[in-house]
Amino acid sequence: MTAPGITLSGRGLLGGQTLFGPLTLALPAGRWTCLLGPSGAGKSSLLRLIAGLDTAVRLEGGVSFSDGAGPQGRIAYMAQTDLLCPWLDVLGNVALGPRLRGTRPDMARARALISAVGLEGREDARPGALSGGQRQRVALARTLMEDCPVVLLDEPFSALDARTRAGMQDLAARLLAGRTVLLVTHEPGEALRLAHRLLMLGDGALTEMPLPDAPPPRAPDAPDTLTAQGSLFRALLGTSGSAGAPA
Amino acid sequence: MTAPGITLSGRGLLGGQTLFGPLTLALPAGRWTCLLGPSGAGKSSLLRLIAGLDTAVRLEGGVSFSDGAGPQGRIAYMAQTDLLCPWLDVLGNVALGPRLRGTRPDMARARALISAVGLEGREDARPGALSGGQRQRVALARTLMEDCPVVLLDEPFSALDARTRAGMQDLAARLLAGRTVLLVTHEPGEALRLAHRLLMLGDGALTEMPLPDAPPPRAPDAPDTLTAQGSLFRALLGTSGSAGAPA
Amino acid sequence: MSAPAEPLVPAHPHTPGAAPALVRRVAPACVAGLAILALWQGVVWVAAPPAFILPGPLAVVRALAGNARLIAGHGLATLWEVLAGLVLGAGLGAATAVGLAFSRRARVLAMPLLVLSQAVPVFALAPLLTLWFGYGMLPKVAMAVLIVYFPVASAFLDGLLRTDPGWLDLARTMRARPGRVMWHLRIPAALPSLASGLRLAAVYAPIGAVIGEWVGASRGLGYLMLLANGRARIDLMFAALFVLVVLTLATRLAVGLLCRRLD
Amino acid sequence: MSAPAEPLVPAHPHTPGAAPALVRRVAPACVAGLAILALWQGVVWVAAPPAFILPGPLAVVRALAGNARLIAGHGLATLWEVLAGLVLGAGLGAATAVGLAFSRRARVLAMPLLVLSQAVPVFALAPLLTLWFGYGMLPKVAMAVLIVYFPVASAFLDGLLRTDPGWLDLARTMRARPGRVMWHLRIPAALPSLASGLRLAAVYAPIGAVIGEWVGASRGLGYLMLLANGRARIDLMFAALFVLVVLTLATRLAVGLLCRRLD
Amino acid sequence: ADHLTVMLDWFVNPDHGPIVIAQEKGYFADEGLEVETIAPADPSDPPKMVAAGRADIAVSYQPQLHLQVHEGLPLIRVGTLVATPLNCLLVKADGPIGSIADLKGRRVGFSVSGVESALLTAMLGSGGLTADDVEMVNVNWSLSPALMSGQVDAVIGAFRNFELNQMALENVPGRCFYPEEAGVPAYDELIYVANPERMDAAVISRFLAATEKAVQFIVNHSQESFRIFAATAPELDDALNARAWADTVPRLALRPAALDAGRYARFEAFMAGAGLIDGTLPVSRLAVDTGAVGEPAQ
Ligand SMILES: Nc1ncnc2c1ncn2[C@@H]1O[C@H](COP(=O)(O)OP(=O)(O)OP(=O)(O)O)[C@@H](O)[C@H]1O
Ligand SMILES: Nc1ncnc2c1ncn2[C@@H]1O[C@H](COP(=O)(O)OP(=O)(O)OP(=O)(O)O)[C@@H](O)[C@H]1O
Ligand SMILES: [Mg+2]
Ligand SMILES: [Mg+2]
Repeated sequence: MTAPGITLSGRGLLGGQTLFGPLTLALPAGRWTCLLGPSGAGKSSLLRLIAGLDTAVRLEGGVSFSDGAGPQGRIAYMAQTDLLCPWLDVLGNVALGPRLRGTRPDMARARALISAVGLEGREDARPGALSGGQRQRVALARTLMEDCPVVLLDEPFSALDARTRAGMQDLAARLLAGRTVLLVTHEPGEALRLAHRLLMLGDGALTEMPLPDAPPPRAPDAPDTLTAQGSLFRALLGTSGSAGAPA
Repeated sequence: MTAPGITLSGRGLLGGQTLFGPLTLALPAGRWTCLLGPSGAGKSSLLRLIAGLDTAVRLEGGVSFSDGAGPQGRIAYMAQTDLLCPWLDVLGNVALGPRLRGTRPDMARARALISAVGLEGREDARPGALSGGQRQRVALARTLMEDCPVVLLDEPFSALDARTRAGMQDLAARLLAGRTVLLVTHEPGEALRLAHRLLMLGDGALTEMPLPDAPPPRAPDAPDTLTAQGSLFRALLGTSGSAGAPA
Repeated sequence: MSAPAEPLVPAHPHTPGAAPALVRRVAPACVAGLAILALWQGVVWVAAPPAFILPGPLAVVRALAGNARLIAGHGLATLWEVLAGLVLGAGLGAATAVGLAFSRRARVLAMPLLVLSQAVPVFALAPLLTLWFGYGMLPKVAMAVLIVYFPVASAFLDGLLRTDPGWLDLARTMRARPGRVMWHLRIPAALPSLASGLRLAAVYAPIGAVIGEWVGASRGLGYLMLLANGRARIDLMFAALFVLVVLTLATRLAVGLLCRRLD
Repeated sequence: MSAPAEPLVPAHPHTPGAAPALVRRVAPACVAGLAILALWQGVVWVAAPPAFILPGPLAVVRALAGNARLIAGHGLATLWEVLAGLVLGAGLGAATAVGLAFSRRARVLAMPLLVLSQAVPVFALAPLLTLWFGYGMLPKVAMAVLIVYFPVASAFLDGLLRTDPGWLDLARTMRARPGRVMWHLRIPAALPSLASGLRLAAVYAPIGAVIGEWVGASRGLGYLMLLANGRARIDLMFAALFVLVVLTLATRLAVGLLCRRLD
Repeated sequence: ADHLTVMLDWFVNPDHGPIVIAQEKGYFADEGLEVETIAPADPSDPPKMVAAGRADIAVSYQPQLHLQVHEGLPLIRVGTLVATPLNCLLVKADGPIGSIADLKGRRVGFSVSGVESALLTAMLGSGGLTADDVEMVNVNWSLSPALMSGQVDAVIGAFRNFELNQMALENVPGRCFYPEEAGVPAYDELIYVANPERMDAAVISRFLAATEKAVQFIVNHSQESFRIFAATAPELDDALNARAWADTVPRLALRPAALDAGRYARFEAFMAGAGLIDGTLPVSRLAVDTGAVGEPAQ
């Protein structure tokens, strides 16, 4: 299992209008690419286009994998909503992938992941009995369970408190080392901790943002992380987003 | 319409076990109280108990309002999920409250709120055609439309980028000035910007956290905000949360 | 290499394709008609039932052609009953479901009556119906209404009782009036269930009208079929039956198209 | 002042109360029985239909008591047909729905046949059924199956076609096998619709068995009713009808209890 | 004109010839009557409707009348439409049943009526059999198909003027065993019944007079009367009705109003003997001659 690099290039059309591009989104093989950008810019749509899923956005262009193969069966996708099955317990949700492929799920691994996301002892709970952050962690565990060379994460830590979030970031960074990862996030600090490559989608174009020299995962309180965070934050606040000036 | 103070006191039981308390959660009248805490600590449950909604958590104790009346009809509640109606367009979702009460919705106000949350021109869109952050903003507009003396917000900005988030914070701070607000959030910076009172729910107990002297909304880059943020962040990372040490 | 995602799992089944809805629906109907004829001819060939039990399609087509005006006249009478029954029955059924959704106590009391309305065979009901409604079009429509009513009420009620509790919480904090919650939340959320019930009802309405015609009639496909059956005009009976089946398919198709907007 | 939230809008209707499910369900059934008797007596008082069209409850109770063993014997025969029809029909219906959910083409071809199976009146079908199945229990069960089959298949199929597209997306990226998606996602997600269909079917199964008995029988409540009707023993007919209604209510209740687990 | 609602026993068929012809030839109008006919699908409904006052006259069956009067329905026979039994025990002409005795161990189909089992029992007795020697099956909607396809070996409740012709047209000739030749007292198959508490005897007499004229016309002009009959509705104009018409004409009551009291007493006794009714009622409770002067119905 070697992780391919992925390149999406082209223009995204919504109805008759251009939502983004023409642009080229290159995900280097085996690296974390973080994608920031204002709400409604098209980040989730880009993710879905790479995963080969239907979107309202039509891509005039294409997606290519560095090894020439397609997306089939080697992409793990964590959507912006948790998509847990209410009729399955936590263990069942985490082991959904193998079940759907008809292979025997590695239950020990599933349990280990559940405990890694901090839900040990809740294996039998239904999603309805979990808090928002707990649900998100189950979805994360389900995605990690897939063990795919390409991983697409759409705001995977948005419902977590700072401490749990840091723990999950470490977990993901460790388990997904060497994979091609695309992480959509709104937290500059998170992006700065994890990214090998940091991209901003704004005004329909991609901008590459500078990163500290240290390799990820970076300590959140390292001086150059904090400096970069400050400047990134200011850059973000300056970006023209889709939110109008509050009236 | 004067905003009452609210006090919840007692112990929260889940099954036979204590989830939190005995504790007293006091929301000062007309002030913003921010509640931080690890995932699964019971923040959303506290919110729902105040709103008078069913929860899995049983409160051994009670909720009292400083003016002696009940919660009826004066609480606006924004849940952790957006709860948009897929069959209504943005305008219809924002005007849902008056419709449900059988009063004539103030359409001009609804439109103004939609444009205030940055969705001008999307009034006719169905929730299915919105991005995650756009949906969250519609839910926010719906909550603001209620114009209630008590407002309970459960992670209302979690799906927004930094810039949009700042805009929404300003909007909420302005429109909800003088209301009794309980804001659950995972973002220390957000809490520090908006709180008159900052509480931490952890290990089943509430801890009051120090705040800068300036009145909210505070500038996010003011020196003492940043200092407070740094120390709060470190405090949060030290809190024992429900997420185990990543294996 | 460009790899436009290949669907591994069928896409969402309701995703509309390129062709306009009508064409996409009429073509299947033709295929369906042929399928029925093929099945029919198949049964006739394989099981070889005697012609007085199941005549072949050809004999029936001949009877159809030979009695076209007769059958058309009776068919029209049935069509009106079906339409009236469908509209009234669906309206009453939906109204009942909404009424029952308001109150658990009402459900406990009324559900048995609904079940009763379906459990009583026609011939026990028929004298009562004629006693009350006479012999006009009314008892036939009443019978179609009775038959349409139940699946609509039952399916819609099921949907109304499954409203997402999150919305109900929201409504509660908004101090919503129960009637408004029903109209603005529970009913819209239950429309797919209503559609489910209507699709069933569309199939039952014609047979309801036909049963109504057995209650006492001198018009309609049910009358014609019983008459033909009683007089062993099996070809004529099957010709009328064929028209009934076509009418049922058309009703189902039309209701199906209307219901796509509710899903 | 402590203000434990007062419900402004009814809480989620399925929220279980304190009493055990069985008691909570049996008490309503008794209330329901009384409601039916009250309605009946009411109709008899208000509309005053002659006793040979609708006898009062008292006369029927007397007939019931006087013919208890006779009615019980026939009732038991019908009960078995109902149970067999329900199990087989629901199984076949669910299997059909799953099969059709796989392929749009299959739906286009098979839906008309399903509709056909409901549109053909019994008396046209009866000779064919007896020709194939004889006069034993089989044609009655076949009729009950036929009647149970359709609502189950139709409602379940509706549910299977409404799977949340998010799950299907997830399945697609997981390279799921279509059969597995059906089993692990689409079927569980559609169970409430299946329950809806089963609740309808529970009401139709007994009338299906009774109709099957009219096709040709020497046992069962349907046979007894026809016989009593022919002999002008209206009280006996209504006694049998009463037992049929009770049987239908009991079936509906039992299926309703079973289906709570699917909602 | 006096309005009169007449419920037929079933859909219009040649048995109803006199009523149809009286209507078409204007005999009702001549008597100052305005007659509305209604056809039900269930033959047990019309007497109930008359008893309930929803119709003035019903076409019914004599055996049914005995049952219904005993069950307390306010009904009385006021006239006769077909004066012989039509019911018969029908078998395949080329089948194994040559005599009633051959039915031992066979399967006999019957339709809805409760009387038919009594008729069959009596007929079996004439062949030395009992009811336990055959298996009775209710075949409800399909008497002749059940017989023709071999599902049953005989059916009771078939009408000799119809099912025989029907089978002939299907090239499966049938054969009748006649109840009145096999131990069952002769009876009137089709009669007119009215509610004795509500009926106006004079109006009914005028109705019967009109049908009497119609019967005379039918007997005198068999071909022409069928053409008139068949022209009233397109569905009536077919080969079966033409054949049935010919077989029905000789069985029509020539004197619809005439009452044979002995016939009713004998059948009442037969029914009581078969255990279908408890005790016997006087003929005056069952039938009346509306034209009999100074003899009101009791
Ligand atoms: N129906 C239920 N049955 C059992 N436990 C439940 C149920 N609902 C919630 N819980 C538990 O109650 C606890 C509190 O949940 P709550 O939603 O209040 O947490 P929270 O503080 O809002 O967390 P988050 O930040 O993740 O949203 C969680 O541990 C959750 O698992
Ligand atoms: N079905 C649709 N019809 C029309 N517009 C759509 C549809 N689906 C999405 N859009 C629009 O496409 C744009 C991009 O959506 P997308 O979900 O990719 O945004 P995003 O960058 O992920 O935003 P967020 O940060 O809020 O999740 C949004 O403006 C959205 O309103
Ligand atoms: Mg997004
Ligand atoms: Mg929460």
